[in-house]
Amino acid sequence: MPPSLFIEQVLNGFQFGLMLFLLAAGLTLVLGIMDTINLAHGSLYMIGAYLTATLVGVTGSFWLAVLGAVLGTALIGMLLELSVLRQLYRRDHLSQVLATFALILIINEVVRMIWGSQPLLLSAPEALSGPVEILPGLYYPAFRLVIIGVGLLVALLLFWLVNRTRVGMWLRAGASNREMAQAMGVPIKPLFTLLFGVGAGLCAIAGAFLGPILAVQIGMGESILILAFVVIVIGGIGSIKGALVGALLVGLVDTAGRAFLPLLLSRVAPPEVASNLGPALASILIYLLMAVVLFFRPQGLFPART
Amino acid sequence: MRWIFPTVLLGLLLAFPPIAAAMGLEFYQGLLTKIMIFALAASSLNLILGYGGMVSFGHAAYFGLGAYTVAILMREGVTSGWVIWAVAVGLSALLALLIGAISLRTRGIYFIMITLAFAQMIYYLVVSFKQYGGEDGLRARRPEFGLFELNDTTLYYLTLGVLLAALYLLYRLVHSRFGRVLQAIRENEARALALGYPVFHFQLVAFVLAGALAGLAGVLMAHYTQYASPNLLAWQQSGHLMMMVILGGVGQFWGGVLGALVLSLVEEILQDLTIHWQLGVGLILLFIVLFAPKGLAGLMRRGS
Amino acid sequence: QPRTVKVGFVSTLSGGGAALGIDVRDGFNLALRHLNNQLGGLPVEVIVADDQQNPDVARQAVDRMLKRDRVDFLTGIIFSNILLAVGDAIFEEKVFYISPNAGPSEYAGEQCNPYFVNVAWQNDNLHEAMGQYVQTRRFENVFLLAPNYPAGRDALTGFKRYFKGRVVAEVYHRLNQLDFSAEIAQIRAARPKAVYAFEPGAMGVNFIKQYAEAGLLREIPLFLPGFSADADVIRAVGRGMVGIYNSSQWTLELNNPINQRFVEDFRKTYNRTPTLYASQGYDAALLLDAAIKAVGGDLSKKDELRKAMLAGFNSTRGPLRFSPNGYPIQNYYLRQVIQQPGGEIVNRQVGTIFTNHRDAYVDRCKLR
Amino acid sequence: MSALLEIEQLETFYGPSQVLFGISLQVEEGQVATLLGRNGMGKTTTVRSIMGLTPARRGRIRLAGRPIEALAPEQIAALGVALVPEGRQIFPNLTVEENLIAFAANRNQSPEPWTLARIWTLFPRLKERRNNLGYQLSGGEQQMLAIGRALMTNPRLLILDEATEGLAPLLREEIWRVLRLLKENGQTILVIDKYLERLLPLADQHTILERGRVVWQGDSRALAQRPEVWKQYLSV
Amino acid sequence: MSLLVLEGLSKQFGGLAAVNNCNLCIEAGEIHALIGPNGAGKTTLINLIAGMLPPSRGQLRFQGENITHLPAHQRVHRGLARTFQITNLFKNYTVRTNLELAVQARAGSSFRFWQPVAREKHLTEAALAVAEQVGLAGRFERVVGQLSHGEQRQLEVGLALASRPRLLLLDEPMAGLGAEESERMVALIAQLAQHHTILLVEHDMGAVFRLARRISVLVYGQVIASGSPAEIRANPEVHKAYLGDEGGAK
Ligand SMILES: Nc1ncnc2c1ncn2[C@@H]1O[C@H](COP(=O)(O)OP(=O)(O)OP(=O)(O)O)[C@@H](O)[C@H]1O
Ligand SMILES: Nc1ncnc2c1ncn2[C@@H]1O[C@H](COP(=O)(O)OP(=O)(O)OP(=O)(O)O)[C@@H](O)[C@H]1O
Ligand SMILES: [Mg+2]
Ligand SMILES: [Mg+2]
Repeated sequence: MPPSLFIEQVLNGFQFGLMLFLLAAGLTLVLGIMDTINLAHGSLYMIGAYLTATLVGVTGSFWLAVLGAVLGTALIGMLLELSVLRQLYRRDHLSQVLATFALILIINEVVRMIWGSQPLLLSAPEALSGPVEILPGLYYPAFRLVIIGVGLLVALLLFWLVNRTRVGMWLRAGASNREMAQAMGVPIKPLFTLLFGVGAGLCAIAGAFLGPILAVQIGMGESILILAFVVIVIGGIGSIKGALVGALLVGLVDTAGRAFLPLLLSRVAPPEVASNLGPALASILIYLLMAVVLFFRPQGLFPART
Repeated sequence: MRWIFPTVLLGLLLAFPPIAAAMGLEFYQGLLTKIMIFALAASSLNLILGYGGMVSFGHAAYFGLGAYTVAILMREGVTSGWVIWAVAVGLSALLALLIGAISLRTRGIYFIMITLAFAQMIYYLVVSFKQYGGEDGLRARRPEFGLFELNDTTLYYLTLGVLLAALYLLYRLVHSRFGRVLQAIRENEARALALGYPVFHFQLVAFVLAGALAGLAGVLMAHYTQYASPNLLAWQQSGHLMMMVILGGVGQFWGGVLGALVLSLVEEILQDLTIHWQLGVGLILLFIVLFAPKGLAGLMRRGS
Repeated sequence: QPRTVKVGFVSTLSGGGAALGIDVRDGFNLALRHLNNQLGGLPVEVIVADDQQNPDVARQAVDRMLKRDRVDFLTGIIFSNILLAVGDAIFEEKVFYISPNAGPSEYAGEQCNPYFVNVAWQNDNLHEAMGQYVQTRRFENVFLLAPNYPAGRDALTGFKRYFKGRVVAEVYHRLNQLDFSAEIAQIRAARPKAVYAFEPGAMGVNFIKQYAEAGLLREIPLFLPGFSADADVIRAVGRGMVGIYNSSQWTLELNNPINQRFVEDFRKTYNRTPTLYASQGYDAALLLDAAIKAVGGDLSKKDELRKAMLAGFNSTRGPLRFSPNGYPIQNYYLRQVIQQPGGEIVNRQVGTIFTNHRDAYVDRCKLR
Repeated sequence: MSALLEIEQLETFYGPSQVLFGISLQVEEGQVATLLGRNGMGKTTTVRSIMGLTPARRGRIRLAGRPIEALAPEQIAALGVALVPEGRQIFPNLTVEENLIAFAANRNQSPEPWTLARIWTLFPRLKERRNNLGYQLSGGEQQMLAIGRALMTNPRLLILDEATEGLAPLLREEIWRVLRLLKENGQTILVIDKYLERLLPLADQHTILERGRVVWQGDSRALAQRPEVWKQYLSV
Repeated sequence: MSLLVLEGLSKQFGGLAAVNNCNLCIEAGEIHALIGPNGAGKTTLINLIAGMLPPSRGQLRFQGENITHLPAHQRVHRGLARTFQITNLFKNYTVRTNLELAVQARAGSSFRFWQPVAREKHLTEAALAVAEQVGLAGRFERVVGQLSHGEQRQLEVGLALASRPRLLLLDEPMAGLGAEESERMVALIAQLAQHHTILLVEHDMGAVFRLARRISVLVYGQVIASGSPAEIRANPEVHKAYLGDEGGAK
């Protein structure tokens, strides 16, 4: 295998992984800290992408659109927290599943009413739409490089926020014992609303940057939500580090599976079998990864202590 | 007086096919068949989810496996309905045994996700066999049962019979020693263990039983649609079954049945009224979670 | 008062494949408007349902139409797997299914059925045409790409039926995958002389976009079946598509009055350029109209209806005939995406690849 | 008016069941006061009501003259009430040091506030474990941490609810020593504990609860002279 | 022969040896108290004996049988039962159901899928007998969550008792009890000692010195002293590590 192919595939894995991280980070914070399963997380991702696509049309600038979408989605997220999710903190996980699933249906339909059934068009900014030469002879789409940068930046920021700041300590304290945190003077309610807004904003970033690569369409959040859950479960619920490691693992394994597994299989198995089984195994790989991780570490790689 | 309502209901169910035929309502007979199949699948899930506290997000695996067993065996020339049923239920139980044995090491959300992972693996494996239709699914002709010919009407009665038998089985089960321990484990696992209960075995037995029943539901589904669809195996299907249970009432005996009935009917009715029917479904679900914490069964119990 | 014709229209109207279903529906509706909302002189009632690209949902909708609404004809399905899931139920009720798109090989060969007529093509046809064309261009080798599902595999089989050169690699990816970075890296590393990809619906848009963004379009020519290079994809991808060759049974500039009226009115009504899907929807209605007219509006004469349908009708592609299995016998054209002086990007007919081409399975069908 | 904490006719419910039936008590600035009573008599509930965790349904609570019964727990905490709760309840996923600094403040405007350094001198063992996560501590260390965490907010009123439960004898003595130290520095304290013999010399005044009602109130000398009160309400 | 023998038992949590090469014998019929500073490893030791944690090293023998690798539930059937330091009950069930579950566990054969358990009279009778023994007969149909803390501690002992164990492992039964409730608990334990061997972990020295026949002192996971109450009271090491000057208080 030529080294350039290898490097390119690793970059692909990183890029995919870091986008998953943006989704997974919000999810793991909400789940780990508020102990709330929010299936509508994927809907916020969709809203972020739709807002970006719309704002690009209005402002003509991708970056302005991203900014607007992040703020808008964060606002919508906070409204959602205030109106519905707040009622669910004290309820069991299954009620949360049903309620947030209902939210998915509602948000999907509302988006359909506003934007119609057809996918929206969202393109990378003109300046980033071509490839750049990162190593002699190795070209890589500029936009994807930007995604890698944004993902790493957000990961650092979040890690700092959660592990090094007072607000981070409050959040973790509130996660393990909400009542006691309040008794120590932490204003839990606004803090959780804010956290939910941050999670929604992260979704919007993911939506804005994945929109041009994937598609801006209704239901875009659901299958990727499953992947985000896979990521946080592998990493250990509630841990930013876990989410990052899990996301990169999933990104790399998935890319490697798609890129190399069929090749590998075709060397060892008859072509008929290989071409049947290759794509199937590639699709299975991340689930296999999760099952294996959980078999040996039933709490994920970096269990956050609560 | 308590028996009047069930007896009338059962009478209506028994008399429905001839009435439907006379009035040109065959479509609704089919709809009822489908609802009963989902009621069976959802009730099996309710056993582990509601009574056992095991939130399996992979129940579609058994459901779909049952359907595919019918399709594949018919294709391979096995046409005896009884044999097909036995094989399908056996395979589903075996699959549940494997998945359960590994998954029951984990708890909580990790359990939800690992059961999902296994179901996804089954999904991708099944669709990778091109000779079995791949993503297109596979035709599943109706097998021979010897005693009767399987048509839409006999299938209706067959499904009704299976559902009633399964519900009776489940009823006895949850009120038996076994059922009580299962629920005790859900309430406080560490305590149950300290009392001397082999927690893992109890959970696994329930898990396998639920898998087998879901497999049977899948068989009926294949008889109903005459087609094994990969969608039966997909995670959305698992989610759908879960929604039925939660909507109907987790750990409430009639939860699975009520959930299947109401969700199917709501979908059916709203779909006819508006293209934005999912909005209606969402609002109804949200309303129920917020105002009926124990699902419809809990609501009805409170009402009566 | 004459009875009405009830037509059930089940199609993919939401999700990634929605563009296709919407085009077929709009084409079908346009034809009805041109026919004064009548088919063969009978007033028509169309019942529309969205299958969400989900076989179970489709099955439910079809059941409702057959058993509750008692439709006379069904049409509209885009994807073969959906059609295969509901076909048996339709044929069992002895209701005709007029396919405006999906053309699975199953219904062309041994399992062919008297209640099935396809006004579009057999699934392999456009790929066969492209295989033939790439063969005549004498490319040394080619890289093949398709989603891993039966239609994807059939597509590449169809291509290879006429392309005799070397296949560098035949890569199948997950259905409905939207990020092609891994596959594109593989293509770049394999350095083939040409790429042929079957990517229906949203997959096509994304693949072509990403292929262009990776800078490959200039280095390795990309060949596509008409599905992946029609007006809908062009709208989404834009300039990146200029130069791409593709195959189609229908083109914008086909010179007959029906087509000219169709193209003109479609543009006027829907404010966009019609695609081959739209033409197929339009033709489905024309076929129904011709057949019902031929039996004098007596829908109980099933045999005569079938005979009338297979006898052919005047379509957007001119007179269209059918094989005994219900699939069309027709020409396949070469098209190229070009940018017109005004800046508009269109798909222009540049040649004919096959004339009066039949599908490869017809001989296995026992129907006469 | 020098009472820091005033409670009047407090009535508190858990859902439908009433637990407190009109509790009244006062704690003067700089005093150590106790709440005594058998299991389940409402001591913890009283404290939870003061803290706003289980808000009182009726009655008034004033902190330095200001009504606080309608405030949220975090607002009450911000006014300078700190709780060492029943069962320690330290934050298991924060390190020892984080447990201490996360809520640090000078709510008492104390000229000589509690700082990390002072806590380290008070509990040298905690300093050794400063980077350990809370759950890794033994019961006694957790108790020290809970006390330190409360002190770090420099409260005007410090509340200790069974701070010695489950502690080994040696550690219990350590806690009493610390409380004496605090009192010498003028800290106002409300304490709940079952070791009456240690509380008598420490505290200035006592309140005994029986089934959610105050049945006896008075200072240490009065209590020491009334063994029949002990017998009846505390079974000692 | 000793009822329970611990040979070189160790439990490592990462770098921390919570129980470190611990040797201990429990004789049939005695009340053996285990005391030691907080974090000495007492609860960990109970968990090891009950089978809720696997040991890192060492052996456990119960009635001569090596039970080191026996799962927890099988140890219960051999005659080992425990209480929890932190109350651990079926909170949403009644006292009756809690006890019936315990009785049923002892009776084995819980894989009965058909008979309605509600009709099994002998389960109820046995449960009621235990309830009387621990003084909860008057609370038989109460939901456990509504019981007072002290009553819950009594039920905690009752559950262990219902499995008719040979060895009863009591982890701080007095914790959180007031003086009066403690007194009652001491009486109950003394009464139980007539039929059961008891391993008692407790910080309430008054209770320990009144009840125990033998006392072992655990410090940093190791037994530093073992002997009669008088010997332990006199041991200066024990005073330094644990008792302070309270040992002589009562
Ligand atoms: N969450 C609750 N729900 C219902 N009742 C409760 C709850 N918490 C406590 N109670 C009841 O309120 C009463 C008083 O409890 P509280 O905890 O205040 O007692 P306490 O004096 O602190 O006792 P202890 O010495 O055991 O800690 C008890 O009868 C108890 O059963
Ligand atoms: N799961 C665990 N992981 C890591 N360390 C643990 C774990 N469980 C206990 N420990 C540590 O092992 C040591 C012994 O704990 P254990 O609970 O056995 O003490 P104990 O003697 O029962 O103390 P106490 O009297 O406070 O109940 C403690 O330092 C504790 O922090
Ligand atoms: Mg208390
Ligand atoms: Mg302990």
